[in-house]
Amino acid sequence: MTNIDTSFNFEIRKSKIDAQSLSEDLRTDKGLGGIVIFEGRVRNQSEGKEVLKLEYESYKELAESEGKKILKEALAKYAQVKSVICIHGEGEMEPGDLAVWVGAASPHRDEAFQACRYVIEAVKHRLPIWKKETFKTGEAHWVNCREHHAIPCN
Amino acid sequence: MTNIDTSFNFEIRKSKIDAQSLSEDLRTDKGLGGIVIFEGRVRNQSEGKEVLKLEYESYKELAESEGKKILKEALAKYAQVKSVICIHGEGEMEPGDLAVWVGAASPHRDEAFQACRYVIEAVKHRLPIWKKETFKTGEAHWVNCREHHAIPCN
Amino acid sequence: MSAQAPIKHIKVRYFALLREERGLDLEEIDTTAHTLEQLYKELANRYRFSLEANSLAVSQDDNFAAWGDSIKDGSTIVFIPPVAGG
Amino acid sequence: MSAQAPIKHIKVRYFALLREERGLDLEEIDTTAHTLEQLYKELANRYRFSLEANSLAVSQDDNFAAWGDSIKDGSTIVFIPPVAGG
Repeated sequence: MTNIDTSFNFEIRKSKIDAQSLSEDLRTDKGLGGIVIFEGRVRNQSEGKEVLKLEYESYKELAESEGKKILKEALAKYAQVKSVICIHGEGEMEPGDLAVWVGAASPHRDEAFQACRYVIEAVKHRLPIWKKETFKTGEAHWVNCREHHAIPCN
Repeated sequence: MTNIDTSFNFEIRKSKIDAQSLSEDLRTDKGLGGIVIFEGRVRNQSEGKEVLKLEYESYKELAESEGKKILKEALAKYAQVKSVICIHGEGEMEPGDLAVWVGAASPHRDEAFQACRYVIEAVKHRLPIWKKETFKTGEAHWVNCREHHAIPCN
Repeated sequence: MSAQAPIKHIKVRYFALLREERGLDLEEIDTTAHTLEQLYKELANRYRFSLEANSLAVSQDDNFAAWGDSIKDGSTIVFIPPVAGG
Repeated sequence: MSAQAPIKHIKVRYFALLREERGLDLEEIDTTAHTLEQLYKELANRYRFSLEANSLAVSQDDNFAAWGDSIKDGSTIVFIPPVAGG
């Protein structure tokens, strides 16, 4: 990024994700009036059962390089968008905890909406990140591990 | 709303809009894992000129009843969305200030994105709110007052 | 001599450009206009408003109204310039 | 006697379900497998992995790779179970 007021950051983070400080990072360029944020939080139920906790595991090296690639794709596809940030959590989480945060800022709202959506869809489908869900019954399983498709390879 | 954990609020607010406390209001129901937020901030330029300030004026009674109607429409159209909040600022603002905040929360992300977008589009097109833009040159004008169409009547 | 049109006592509130052109934000007036459209034409002519009726919306008693609606005695009427929220 | 396949010394990292099924997250092995697919089949057979190759992706040296890619001596290989980020 050549403009020092814009933001570009993808990170897998073990510590708690601070939504407020991230949204402040997005707001530094006062030419960017349209800001769209997606927060993915751990739900208290899944498949009709009560969730006790989730554990996120990542292949951090590849997740971070692929994550940065996704953000670059979003900037290229939505040229008005100048700032884009995505932080994905790792480790143990409880219902209500922030698992993933995506923010996009653009002079106008349309491209900010589209870029934010593009990033979260790609993050969910392409990053080597897994989650193990433990229900209040004690039962635990790796989400999607058997049902879903492989990552599309480049 | 029958569920005490969900949020429903539309307001025209003269005081500063606190994005953080609003997003906390959206997060009270831990079944709602997908949260989408739109922030509309005053840009430092418009029509190629540097903006000094904006002044928002509203016909508050009608804006608030119409705003609540828009939120109800969003909840009806996107049935998974359980919490929706929109606060629109009023009075004098500088570049960077938060003019409008929209948040929608749903168990899954798709409807949260759609509901958030639905609300901001309707807010921009239907609410009796006006803004007067003052450029650094001293020149001032009511935005759109001559160029745009009337509110569609019910 | 034709029957006299009934006189209605109403309030008109002004916002944004119309407020500036009128120079006030509220006035009480007596009018013989039957519809909201007739009232706007009467006032636009008197105060030289720059906005055409077809670029405005209108409300009566805090509800959106149609230009052909009758004016109710005692009501509050607002002519709504093109909006620019957000 | 046919020519001996060259032995390559590699690292394999395991994540999520494969890590649990293997019981460790990293091992160094010698293999004569030529492609990544051959290597997975060899390991899946040895450790009774429950996931079929066609439900996995694969990487070599922290880049996504194709199943038919040759194994490079000294590289690090990861078999990537279906993902569930967000």
